Amino acid sequence: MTTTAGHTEHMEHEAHGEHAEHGMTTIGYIKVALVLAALTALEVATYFVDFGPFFMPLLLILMCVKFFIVVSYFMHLKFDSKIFSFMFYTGLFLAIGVYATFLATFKFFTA
Amino acid sequence: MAIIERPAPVGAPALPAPVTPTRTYGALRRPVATTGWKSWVFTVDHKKLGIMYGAVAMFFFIVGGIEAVLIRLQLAAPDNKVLTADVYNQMFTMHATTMVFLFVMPMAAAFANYFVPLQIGARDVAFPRINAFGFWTLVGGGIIVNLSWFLGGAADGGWFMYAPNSGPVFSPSNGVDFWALGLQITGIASLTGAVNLIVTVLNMRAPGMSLMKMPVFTWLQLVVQFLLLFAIPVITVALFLLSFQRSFGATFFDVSAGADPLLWQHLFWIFGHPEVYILVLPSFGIISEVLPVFSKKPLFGYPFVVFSGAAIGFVGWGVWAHHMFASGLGPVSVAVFSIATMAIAVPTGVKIINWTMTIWGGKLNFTAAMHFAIGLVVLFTIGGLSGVTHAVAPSDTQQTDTYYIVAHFHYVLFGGAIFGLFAGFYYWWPKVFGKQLNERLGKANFWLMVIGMNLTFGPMHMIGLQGQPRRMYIWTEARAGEGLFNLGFWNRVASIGSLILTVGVLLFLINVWKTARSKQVAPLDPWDARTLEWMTTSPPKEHNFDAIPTVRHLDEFFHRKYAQDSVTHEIKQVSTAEDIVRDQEANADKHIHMPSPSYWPIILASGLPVIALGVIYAIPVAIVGAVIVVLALFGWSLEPSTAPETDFDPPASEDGTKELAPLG
Amino acid sequence: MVDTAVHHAEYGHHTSTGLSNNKLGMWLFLGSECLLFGGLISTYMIYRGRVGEGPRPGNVFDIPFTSVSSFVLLMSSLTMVLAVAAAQKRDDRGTTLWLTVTGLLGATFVGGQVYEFTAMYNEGLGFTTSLFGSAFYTLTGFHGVHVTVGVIMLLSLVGIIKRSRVPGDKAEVVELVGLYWHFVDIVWIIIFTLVYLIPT
Amino acid sequence: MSKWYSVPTSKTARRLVAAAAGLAGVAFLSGCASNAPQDTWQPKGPNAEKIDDLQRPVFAIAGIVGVIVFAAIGYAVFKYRDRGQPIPEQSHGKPVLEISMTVLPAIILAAIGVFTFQTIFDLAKTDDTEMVINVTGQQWWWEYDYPVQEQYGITDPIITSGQLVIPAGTKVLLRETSRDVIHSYWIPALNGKRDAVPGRVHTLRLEADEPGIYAGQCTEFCGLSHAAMRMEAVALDRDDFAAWVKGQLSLAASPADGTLAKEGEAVFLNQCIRCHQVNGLKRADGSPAIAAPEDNVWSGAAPNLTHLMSRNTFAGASWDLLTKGCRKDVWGSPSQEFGEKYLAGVTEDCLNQNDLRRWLRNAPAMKAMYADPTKLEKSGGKYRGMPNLGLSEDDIDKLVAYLATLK
Amino acid sequence: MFTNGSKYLIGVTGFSAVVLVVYIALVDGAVGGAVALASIMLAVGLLAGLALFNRDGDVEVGDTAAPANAEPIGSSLWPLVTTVGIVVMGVGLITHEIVFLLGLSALVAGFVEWVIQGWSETASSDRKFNASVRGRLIHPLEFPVLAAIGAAVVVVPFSRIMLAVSKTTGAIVFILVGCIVLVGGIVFALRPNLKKTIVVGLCAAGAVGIVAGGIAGASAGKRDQLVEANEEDHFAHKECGEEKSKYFDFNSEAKVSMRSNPTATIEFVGGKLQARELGLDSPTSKITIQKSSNTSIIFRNQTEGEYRLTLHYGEKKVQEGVVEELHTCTQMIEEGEEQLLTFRIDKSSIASKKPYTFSVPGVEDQSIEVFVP
Repeated sequence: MTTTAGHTEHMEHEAHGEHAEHGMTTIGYIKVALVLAALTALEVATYFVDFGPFFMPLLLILMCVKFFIVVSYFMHLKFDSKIFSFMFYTGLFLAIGVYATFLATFKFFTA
Repeated sequence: MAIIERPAPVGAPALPAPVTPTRTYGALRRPVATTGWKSWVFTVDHKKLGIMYGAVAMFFFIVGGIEAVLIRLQLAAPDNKVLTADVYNQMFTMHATTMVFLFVMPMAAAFANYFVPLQIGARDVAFPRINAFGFWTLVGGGIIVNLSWFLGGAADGGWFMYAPNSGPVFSPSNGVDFWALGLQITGIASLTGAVNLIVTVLNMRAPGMSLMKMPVFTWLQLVVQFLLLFAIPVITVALFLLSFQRSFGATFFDVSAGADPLLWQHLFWIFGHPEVYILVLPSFGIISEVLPVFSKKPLFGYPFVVFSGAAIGFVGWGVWAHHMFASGLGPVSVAVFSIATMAIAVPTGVKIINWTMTIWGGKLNFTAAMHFAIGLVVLFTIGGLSGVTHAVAPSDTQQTDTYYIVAHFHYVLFGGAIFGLFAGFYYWWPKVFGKQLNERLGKANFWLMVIGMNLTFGPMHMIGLQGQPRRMYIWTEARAGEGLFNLGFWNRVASIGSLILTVGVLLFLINVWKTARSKQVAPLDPWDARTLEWMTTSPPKEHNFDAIPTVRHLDEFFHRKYAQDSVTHEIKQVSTAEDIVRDQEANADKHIHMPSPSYWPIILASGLPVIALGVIYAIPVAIVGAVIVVLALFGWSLEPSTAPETDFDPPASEDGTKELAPLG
Repeated sequence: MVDTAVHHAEYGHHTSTGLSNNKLGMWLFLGSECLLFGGLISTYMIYRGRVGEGPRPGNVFDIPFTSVSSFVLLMSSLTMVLAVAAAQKRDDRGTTLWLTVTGLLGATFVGGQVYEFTAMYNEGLGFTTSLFGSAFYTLTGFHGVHVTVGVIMLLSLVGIIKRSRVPGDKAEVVELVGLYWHFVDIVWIIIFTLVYLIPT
Repeated sequence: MSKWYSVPTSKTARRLVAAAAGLAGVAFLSGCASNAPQDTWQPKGPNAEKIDDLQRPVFAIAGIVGVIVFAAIGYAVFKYRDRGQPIPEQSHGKPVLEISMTVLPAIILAAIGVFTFQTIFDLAKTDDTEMVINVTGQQWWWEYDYPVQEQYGITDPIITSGQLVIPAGTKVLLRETSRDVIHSYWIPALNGKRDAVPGRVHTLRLEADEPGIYAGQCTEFCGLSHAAMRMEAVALDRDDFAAWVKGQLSLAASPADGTLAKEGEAVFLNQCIRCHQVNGLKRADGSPAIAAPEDNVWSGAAPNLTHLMSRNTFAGASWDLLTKGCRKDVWGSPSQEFGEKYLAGVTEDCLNQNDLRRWLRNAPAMKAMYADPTKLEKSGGKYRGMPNLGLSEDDIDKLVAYLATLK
Repeated sequence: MFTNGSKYLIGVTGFSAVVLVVYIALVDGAVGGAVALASIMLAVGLLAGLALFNRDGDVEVGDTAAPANAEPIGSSLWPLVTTVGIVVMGVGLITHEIVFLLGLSALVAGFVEWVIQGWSETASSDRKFNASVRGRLIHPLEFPVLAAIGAAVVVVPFSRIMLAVSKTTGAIVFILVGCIVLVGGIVFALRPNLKKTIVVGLCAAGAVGIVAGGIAGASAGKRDQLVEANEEDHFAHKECGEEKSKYFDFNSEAKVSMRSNPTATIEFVGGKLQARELGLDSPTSKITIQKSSNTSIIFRNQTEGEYRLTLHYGEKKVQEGVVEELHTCTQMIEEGEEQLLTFRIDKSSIASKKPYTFSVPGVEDQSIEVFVP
């Protein structure tokens, strides 16, 4: 499975061996940074403005969006080999799954 | 150890004399020695490191074994007084810690280090200096953990070190501090090793070796390294919390501050359960190599073994709470984890079936390695089935923390992990040292170990089901029951068994000693093996392969030796190992650059125990350690991975001494 | 940090996957770090409401200040990515410039954290005051140590580049440091939301 | 080459199979064979029976699977040993076989899973509770506290230790917690174990079918004397239980003046009262004597000795208060007579003077405890366990006489 | 055969060993100093060992004695740094220990650099080579130390400034500093041909600015609120009365995160107080709590308004004649919120004159009796 992936990755890598072709220009980076800044501003706004029941989900969604923007664009994961994504996301989702279960055993189940 | 002190390797090509630099080199010239102690201490060669890993692990196996025998002597009679309660508690804590962290893990790392690069046709691992660092870090961690014996008593909270019993009030000696810091250090070793081996397996494979053409041992090691990569940080967090509490007054496990002792249990077992597979999967890998070779058949269902290995690795993350069925998690958690635990029995069962089917219809050759491999299948099955009985949570509440559990995991870890490692010793000894271990002694070794192991751990099933809890420094006649076959009887049998087991292990050491003294050289391919590591000299040259092979098949080496007659469908030998190696040497790669040895790994590694001692005794010492670490890190980063051109072996083509090693 | 088995003759930069060993290693390390920070965050999540006799999160947190902190760290991610881009264009001046800027922004962040800890300590939240205190300082302190290590890496990398003492591929070294730096940033994104913005 | 390591391999096969099968058989049989007090296969109450009903089939299935696997391996080892046959076909497996061999165990396990699920929730029920007892663990003994429950005659709370006394045929709910480290409460004949965790309360159902005494042991490693932290559950029928409650509610009477026991009371007031409470005990000035274990012991508790002689063990149920013969008489009595014998308590003739005196002379020498006064720095000067009080033989004589009056 | 470099290092090692012995003999119980001296000795000893181990780089090749054509030894900064260090140390002895430590660091740094420079200059006759020898040894130390100093120049002064100014000003200062750094970067990036002197000048101005600000901040001390908070230590004593407390109830928070298996849950429902003990299904007004046991109770307010739960558990004799009432409480919380209360009761309620109770301040006739056996 990964073997074939490995080979295609290899070709891809050759294709954008020149890093300038990562699909991002300086302006692009600045735009991404501005989006991130705007999202952070929105997050901070929740502290001052009451969002009612949307408060929690909104914050969590914003957090995830920011996270994945940084990972995808600044860390180039979107443009880089899928193997890197596999390495990182395995760790990330394993962490989320395991720790969420672990917290759940504290929160919900009593006896 | 006899392992290290081998004479100049037989069969290795004479290496060129070290090149004298053309000009005066200043301080910290790269070490270039190829002989003598410097060539070992500063080496980055995966094979030398593998041997050193093995030697250190063997040392700790003996230490852990002595601890085990002392435990059994104490339990040989009711209200016995061989050990005091205090010493006994230290003894079982350190027995488990030593066996898990300082024997099985390093020994598996020894095999991984030595054979993974060879099996995938690489010249070395991806990060040779990190490899050396990992080894020396392990040594440092092992020393710190065991130093506590001489500095006021070892850790006494059990290897699981449940809070709050591990807190400063309940464990007032420094033992737990040494334990926690030592394990953090060995954790660093495992983590760096994991990164290194994963990159090696993914990036350094010989041309044509796709993932699904990789030997199973390499595959399962890959799974193990992923488990380590993700499990070590979890225990690191737990140990950090514990160290912060003990050394800096944090309140993480202080119940009077409102702490929840279950936090430690979760963190420990989130690490602890994958750890079980970290211990046993390498051995599964070893016997998945041994069984096919001595059955003259490929591994049955290779993709199933690979995927079930990966599945075990994955599902292994979802079952940790089965160590906590009695901890009071609540019925929902217990039910969920109970079912998940049963689910993991399926991929494990798949492996047993595949091993059985591998020998089914084969042409079995009962060497010592094969004995151990089949022994593993049988004994592990017993351990696996007793495992199913306590996957059933209500049943587990009767069995957990009794000797039944001790029996279960010793069948899994002794019958599984250690038998696999022994199979590996007998199978790969000729590869590593160019000499075969004595087969006759080997079989005696096997039978003594099987008998000893079953006498030691078999009765523990009975002891546990009759209600004797674990971790008790004494047992009493009053609770032993009536009749001849009562709990006391089985305790005595177990103690006798442990002595037989000791004799078995001693036999192995005698075998090693005899083999080291023997002059008989092993043939190039003594077992008619199937994988790449046998496609070079024994022991392999520093650069492993004269020419990197191109891989076309799973079991490439076998397919180079044998071919199927297209008419009769009979399988016939078409070539010998000698031919293949000779052919390789004739077409040797022209210019082989190997990474140079370095001082920095061992310096960096030596800084860590200093920090640990500083945290325990005086913070200024820790600062000195930190300075060493920073210095070494930067020295390392500024150092090119290879010494300048002049330090290299001369290009192979100019090497006049290059001759075929005497074969056979 | 930077280490490779050199097999120039056979491999050059060729590996089975075509990917650099160092970068693969770095990503693996980051994957592993996810579980480290996950453990610390979980510990904090369990203990944040357990204040004993000490202050609660709401008593000591200063959201406007922390928001600025987050902005600063976010902007340092931008400058870091600019440094990486410059390094890939073989522009040493740009690389060192943006590395320095990133390092300084990082140092400001650490300075802010030193201030925050001191202020909180004065307000009654010590490391040993309560479970909340222990868990909070451990989590943010761990992150702070990561940032500090990053700052020292960035600033010394400036010196190393100026002295032309980079072993191996300069652009790749900058990229690796960059990956580490961004990771520290994304951890802060999570901490900012889960620790500071969402009250118990 | 193959001659080089030839060993009679058919024997190898048979021996392996025989060893494995024999082992499984012995394990299965001996589990129920001998009469160990903590045997996990001899349920004496509905909760343990539920577990037993679940685990017997599971063991049987595991055993059968084991035998099949060993038979297959044994057959292969015997049949396919190298007898000069040609190199076998290099086949890489049969997917259909593989998949069916994966599905089969999955189905078996799913079936076990269903019953497991059911039993887990059955055993966690708390809505049918008939009686509540709070159980507190500490290094290295158990304390039981019976909250007021008028229907059983418990008009005032009862504190006791070592032996848990329950009415037979009654659904008792234990609420467990701990004062220091994690302990685990386990009476194998009545139910599985449940950890007593400091800062948390866990529940455990107990119900005994018949009057009798059921042994148990702390099963979570709890430090130095973990091995000596034992306990018993004593089931009495309703009437006997009511009598026991009545006895427990009474206050200790001061011995008559001039007796040895009276002198013992003075020794007690001088030494033991620092930690051990005796309800009804008064100081010389007539004020009630209140123990203050929280000032002396890390866990902040020491066993209440008001009715010491109504229990027949002491020091964390590590030693018997009864002499060997009397113990045998009580433990071995049939369930109809058991209540009467237990309620008789420890009479003068039955008192195990030997162990009790040894204990008073130097407790830490008998049971490992952190009682060395020089090593209490980390616990703020507080003991963990009973220290050596340095009593004279004379004092010990008096004390024993006094303790014998605490019925 | 020792080179000058090795001799030097061995000499220094020996000297520091002597100093260490003298120090231990003369100064009583000063662990810090001894450790510092021991570390110096170890470090220099290590260097000496390394030098010997490497035979000072193949001494046999020659030039143990400086050849005639050796270039004259260049100027050195380090004697000056060392001297300055000594002076600053002296000043520090009089003024403040931080100054002393700064001086000590300068002294150690100058000394180490001096030693290594001196040693490397005698290593061979080739200056370039000598420089590379020095680099191999000292760069791994120089780079991190300089980077750390660079970071500290920002971190320490900046945090002093932040501590001195008010919260709002602090946030603005923080933004400003961030912006200045960022804008500076952008300016330098857009003007690649800027003169080096200007760049250096601007950077130096920035550094001087922040250090000056830091010194000003440090001398101004912490802002008043922090000083006050530190002195009053609001959280050391809970205020459990009926009124809302200024500090203790400030920003009270209202959810119990991740807590299972508490001893009991106490609810204030519609003006009535009731307890639910874990494992018992019906609510009660009497609960049992184990003596000397760390206990957690969840308090849930389900009545309109803000209430707190207070536990009274007897009295404690502070000194002869002075009795202190023992109580603990939650913060004041609004309807629908809950809090955790963790406590430990050491005295049995039997021995107490007053009953132990849970109650809600301001609400009469509603209490839960606590029995502690």
